[in-house]
Amino acid sequence: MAEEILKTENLSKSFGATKANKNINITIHSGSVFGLAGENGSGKSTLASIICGIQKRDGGIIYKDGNEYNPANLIEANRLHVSMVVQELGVVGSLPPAINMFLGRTDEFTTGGIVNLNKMEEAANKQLKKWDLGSIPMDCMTEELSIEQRKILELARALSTDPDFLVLDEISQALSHDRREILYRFIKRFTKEGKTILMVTHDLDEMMEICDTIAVLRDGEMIETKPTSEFTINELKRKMIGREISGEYYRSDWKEEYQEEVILEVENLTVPDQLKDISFQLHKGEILGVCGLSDAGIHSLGRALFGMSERRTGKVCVKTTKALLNKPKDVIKAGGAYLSKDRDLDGLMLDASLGSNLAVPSVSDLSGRLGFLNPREVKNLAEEIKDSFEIKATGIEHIVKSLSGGNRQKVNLSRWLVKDLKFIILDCPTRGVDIGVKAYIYNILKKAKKEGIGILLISDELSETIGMSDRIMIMRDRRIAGILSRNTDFTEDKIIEVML
Amino acid sequence: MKNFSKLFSILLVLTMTVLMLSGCSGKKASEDAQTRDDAETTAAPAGNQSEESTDSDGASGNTSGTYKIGYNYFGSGSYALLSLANNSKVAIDAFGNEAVGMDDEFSVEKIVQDIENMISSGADGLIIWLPAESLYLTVADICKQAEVPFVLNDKIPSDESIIKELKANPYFVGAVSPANSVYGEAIAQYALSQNLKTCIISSSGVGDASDTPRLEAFTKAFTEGGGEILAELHADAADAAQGQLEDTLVANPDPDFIYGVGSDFGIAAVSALENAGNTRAVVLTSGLDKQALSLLGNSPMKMVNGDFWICGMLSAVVLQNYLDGTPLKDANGGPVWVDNVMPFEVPADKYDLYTRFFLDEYCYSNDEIKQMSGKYNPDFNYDAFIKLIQDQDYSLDKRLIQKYKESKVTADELKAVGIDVD
Amino acid sequence: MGVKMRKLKKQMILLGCIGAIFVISNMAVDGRLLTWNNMKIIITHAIFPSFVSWGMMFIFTSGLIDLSIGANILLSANIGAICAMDLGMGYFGLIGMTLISAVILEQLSVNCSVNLKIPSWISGLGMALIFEAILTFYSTIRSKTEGSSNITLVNYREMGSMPYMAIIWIIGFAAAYIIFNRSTLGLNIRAIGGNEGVAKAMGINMKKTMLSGAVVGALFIGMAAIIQESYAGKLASTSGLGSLSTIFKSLATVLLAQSFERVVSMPVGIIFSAVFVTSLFNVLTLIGVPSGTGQEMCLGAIVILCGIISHWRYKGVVK
Amino acid sequence: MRKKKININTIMPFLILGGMLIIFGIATHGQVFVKQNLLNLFNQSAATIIAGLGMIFVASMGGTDITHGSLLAVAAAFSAMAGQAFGAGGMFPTAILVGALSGLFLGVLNAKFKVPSFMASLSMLIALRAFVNWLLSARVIMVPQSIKFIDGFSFKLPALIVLIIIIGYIFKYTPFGTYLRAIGENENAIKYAGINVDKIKIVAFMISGIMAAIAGIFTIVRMGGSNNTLGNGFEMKVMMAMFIGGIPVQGGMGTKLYKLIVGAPTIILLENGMVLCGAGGGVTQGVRGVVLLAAVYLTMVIYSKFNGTGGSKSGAISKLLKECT
Repeated sequence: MAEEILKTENLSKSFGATKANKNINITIHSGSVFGLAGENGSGKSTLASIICGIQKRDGGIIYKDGNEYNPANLIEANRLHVSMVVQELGVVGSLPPAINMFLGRTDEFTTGGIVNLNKMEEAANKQLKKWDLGSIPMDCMTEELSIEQRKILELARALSTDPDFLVLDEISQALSHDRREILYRFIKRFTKEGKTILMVTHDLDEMMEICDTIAVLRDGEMIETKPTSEFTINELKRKMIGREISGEYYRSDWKEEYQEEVILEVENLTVPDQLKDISFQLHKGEILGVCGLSDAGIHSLGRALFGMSERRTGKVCVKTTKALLNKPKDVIKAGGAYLSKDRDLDGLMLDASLGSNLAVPSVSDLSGRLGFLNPREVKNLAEEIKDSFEIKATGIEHIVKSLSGGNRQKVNLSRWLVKDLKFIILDCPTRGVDIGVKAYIYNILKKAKKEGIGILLISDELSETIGMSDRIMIMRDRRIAGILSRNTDFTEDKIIEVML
Repeated sequence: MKNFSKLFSILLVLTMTVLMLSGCSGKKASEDAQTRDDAETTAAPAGNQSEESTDSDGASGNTSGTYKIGYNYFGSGSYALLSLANNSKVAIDAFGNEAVGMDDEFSVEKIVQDIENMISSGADGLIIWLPAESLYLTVADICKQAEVPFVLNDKIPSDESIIKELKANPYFVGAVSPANSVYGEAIAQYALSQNLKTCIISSSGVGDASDTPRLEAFTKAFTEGGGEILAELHADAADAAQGQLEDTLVANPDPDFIYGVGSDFGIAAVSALENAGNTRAVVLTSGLDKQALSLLGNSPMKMVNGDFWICGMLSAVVLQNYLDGTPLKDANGGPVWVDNVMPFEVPADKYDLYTRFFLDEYCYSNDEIKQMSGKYNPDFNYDAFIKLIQDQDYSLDKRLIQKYKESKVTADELKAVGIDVD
Repeated sequence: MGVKMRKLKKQMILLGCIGAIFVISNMAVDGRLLTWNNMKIIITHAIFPSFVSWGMMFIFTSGLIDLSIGANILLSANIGAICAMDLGMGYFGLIGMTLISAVILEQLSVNCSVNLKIPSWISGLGMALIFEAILTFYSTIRSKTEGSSNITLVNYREMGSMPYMAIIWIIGFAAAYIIFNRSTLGLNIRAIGGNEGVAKAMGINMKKTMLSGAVVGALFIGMAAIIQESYAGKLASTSGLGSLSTIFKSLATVLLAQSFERVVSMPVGIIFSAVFVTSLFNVLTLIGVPSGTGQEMCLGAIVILCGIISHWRYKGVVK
Repeated sequence: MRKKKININTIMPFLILGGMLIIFGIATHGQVFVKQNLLNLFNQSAATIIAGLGMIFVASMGGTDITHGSLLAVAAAFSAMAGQAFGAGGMFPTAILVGALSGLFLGVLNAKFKVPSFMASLSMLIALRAFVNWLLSARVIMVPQSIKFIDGFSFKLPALIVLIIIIGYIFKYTPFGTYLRAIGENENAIKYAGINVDKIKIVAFMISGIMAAIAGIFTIVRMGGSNNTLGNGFEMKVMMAMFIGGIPVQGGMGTKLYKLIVGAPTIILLENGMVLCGAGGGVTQGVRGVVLLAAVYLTMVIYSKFNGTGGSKSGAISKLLKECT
């Protein structure tokens, strides 16, 4: 076993009344990948950010390389060779990538107060090449990069401080299958050089695959730490939520079943350089999974169906009523709904109260003559949703921003399901959501399926699509590459084979 | 953060002090509110009587101590508007009254608002400046309802029906306004006499209350006299005007002269000509701005005329006479109506004397002003007042002669500028 | 590389458009536009808005929309002139005091927003009212005693006359460009404007950056005040937020530049926009469009037009 | 905790107004409360409130509409002309038409062509003022005496109340109002809820324009006629009324109608009170500035006390400037 690189003793941190970390003791050995597992709000992100000096600890000691370590902020942590890719931090869109990579440290490139951009770009490219993270165009504004490129940029930014201890907080969820491969390759090389990675992720399969040691946190307490080899995934889940997942997690049955009636009919749907000639049918009570590589256009499909993308050609209509769905409001009128991939950006009003968030989709239904909208009815509706979907909040006045990711997603989903839907388009519904809520959402979907709602489940997580769908529609470079049935063998390899 | 919060709290304290200070004056105001009533009971009937019985009421007006007199000015920044206001203030102070000046912030709504507020604050009389024809009756009604006497200062309506209604209003004391048109004409005459045929006009915002009549009169007189107007410019501020002039001088490179309606624009014209390297064109302007005058002679600035905004003072005098119970009445008992206060010219050589007697000290001393009230000077009445205006007693020359009598200036000094006192 | 080419192409198009517009309008006014003398005039008029806009750039970019800038210019210019003339401090008074007071005033208003958490443009309005009030006091008194409502700068006016003005302009541009694009301060300001969270996490001291950004901005604003005071000799006080109209042109300039930021970087864009706006007025005057009415209408139309062009097929939220 | 915060935030505008009343009540020895003066206060704040009733629709979306000053003048001019041509009956339709058109134009610019509302309305402010200068120059158009009754208390108060009720209803008790505030919070959320955001935006701008125009009528009736300087700096007055009432600059759910209705008299009272105190000229303006800052500061302090966060940046504008890039 290599020597200890980082060690915490009785690390503790509390926000107001809630204890985020209680006497955490972990020991991380250099050259290893250390996984932090836990539900949202279990305190893993807090722990990670304390280690990186983003947050101050209340008590306890941290040792790095044997001597005490107490960084005031991320910058100081960087100086001590600790770095982090912060979850959902992002980049400055209005600055070039190179500057983003060295933001806050631009002085290093100044000569006589003037920043030398070329020098900076060289350094940036060197950085990318060094860990072969793939190249990123440097002569543009960062906002022109794709989301994944930006995430990679963030990784490079973290690496540019030359850390020997790197924290990755939920990095992979933004990445598609193939870019994840790049990430894993990088991790291997990084650790081979005797450097260490602290990994925080919701994707347990991923965790089992790449972590050497896994520590499980629950409600800010360290439940167990042991080598991955000694964990089984179920044990891990059990440890995380402290109970056996009630019933099955994914679907238990392995056969394709839905009613004959077609709800949604799509014929040669095409969006210039996004989708090519997509045709399929969504049946009543069917869960139709959609997966593909990053540039396969699965997310564009969602937008296009909802009528959000411009210059769309082809036909999307409700089979029974023959109603064409060209604009979002058509979709809504036809009893459809769409949850975009980016919950916080496109779904929720973060600074607004839970109540107003829950009410938004239904206000038009609630309004009576002269468009009168009775505040009491609105309130009741919100209360009803909150209770029936077990959204954990102090009340409907609770500001959504302060809810956990899981609960936010519940809000986002539940407010649509209370309307009598015919079909719903879900784009990565369990992105950044912890096991508990994940299971809950899957149960909701199953229930919806039983009620005969057609569900289009777009997802980056193969296991999810496999676990839930009746049919899986696999996309490759903007076309449908094939549709697999749940009856026939529904294996990861087979799907990937179609993907590539 | 800390230190700044301190600074901020200081600012807050400052507000409070201002409020408290004004609180004291508020007290005065309320006292006046009581005194006001009897001031009116004495003044109002006096207003309705004909000009014979003055002295008796004069005594009763005397008893009611000082008055609170409100005056308004359209906005800060323009020397013309401010001087007008200041002249009113000088007169009000000279009679030992309390003066309240209102800045209307260049908004007509605020004029009405300010007038209402001044009335609420217990003003005994108002000196009102109105930029728009529409406002006269509105304001007149407000004053009538509040039973507060008012004079119109500098601006008067042209519409006959409005004038008639005004004169019928028992609280309308009088109106004193310059012959704004004469300004324009005077300039036009001068230009034509100098054989200046083509001109560029630079003036303030479109439809400005004081510039427009001058502009129209000038245009009329000048074009009829065979002159040609190359361009007419409007700018909110003098610095903007300079830019416009420079642009225009490209379009019309060779005008005979530039008419700066209002002194600021005259000054701007001078610098514009400098920048354009134009040495031929001359500048004529209205408004006795010290800066404009100082340019006389040693620059393209050839002529400056104005009436020193004396109306501000005269209108205050009219109001004072009313309040003192010695109202000025025309032959048929109507209120004062003067619309011909003539401008006078200040040539380069009289510049020093002008600054000495009109700026360093005011053209009328407090005593002289006091003498313009029937209360202090039984001989002062409507005719005397009208005479004063017709003789242009306020003009530079007349004042200089007066100052000579007070031996503030020697005969030689006056000779030097061509005034013969013997 | 492709991105660079696209950008270059855009820039070429922009330049082409401006050039074309100039040539066409030059024909329209039969050749009086593109004369050396007229260009000189246009440049002269473009310098003040350029400086104001550069100042705004450093303040606005970090999210502080300060509407007190107009009042700031008027007040500090008058202070400078008083020091130069009445207190006989000469050029030092004019330059030094104007800059100093500009910085102080700007700090007052920006601090209100940064430290007291007052939304910046409310604090801007409040401060504008206060600055104007101070100036009004002064000019009311002055008009009594001095025979003129605002001080006139008689001497020390070289900075408002041509060769010097242009030199200052070029220096100002160089400074603005370097500080905005090539200095840590500038980059940090832009980072804050772009994404506060990241800026914080990357250890950028928000408060310090914003305040020092305001200092730099204030220096440019101060320069603008000096130039205008020297050029016009006199900046009249206003009341009732009239000072806002002093910066309308500059505001339009900044907004234009902002709309073309994807094509050329702000400092350059500002030069283009400033020249564009001023030559617009110049051309209209040459054509004979009346000022105070026609010209302002055209300005409004043009700004809106540029707004439309620059946001053509723009995706995303616009407030 | 949360409940408490709501209360404080709710009563804050009232506290400020009350405090002001007390101070001036003392300073002016009760003159403020004289019947005539109270009437003045009402008359003076009426137009501001009416215009605010419109502006709040745009403000709640986080947008900006500063056309009001000039639009008021244009609408006033046209309606006065109509008044002379067709008598009193012609005034309101004309004004409303003018307001609606201007609003429509602005709305389309903002919603369809994605021109930031601050940029667009600033340009409109300049252009419309120029237009009215061209239209009227020094000319004054008197309103027919027959319409003067509008200025009477007995008409104005009911009219104002009716307007408030109508607007209040639209703003608070219809899906439209909800969507407006929601747009202020997160425009995308509403787009993805399948709601036609553009339409809502345009309508909001139109309402804003219409109310400005109506305010214009109430103003000229008061002024006796229209001239080209009418409504100078009016838009800023309305905004101050909203800000001092505590309406968030970035719009959103915190936008409440009563805040405006309390804020307008506060600003007016400030001017009125200072005059009654015998302070003239610049003083009033200076104090107005300080009090504006103080009021907003207090609101902010209270807010952040119970919420921990205070928006140091001007949401709407800084956002829009970013959108400009």
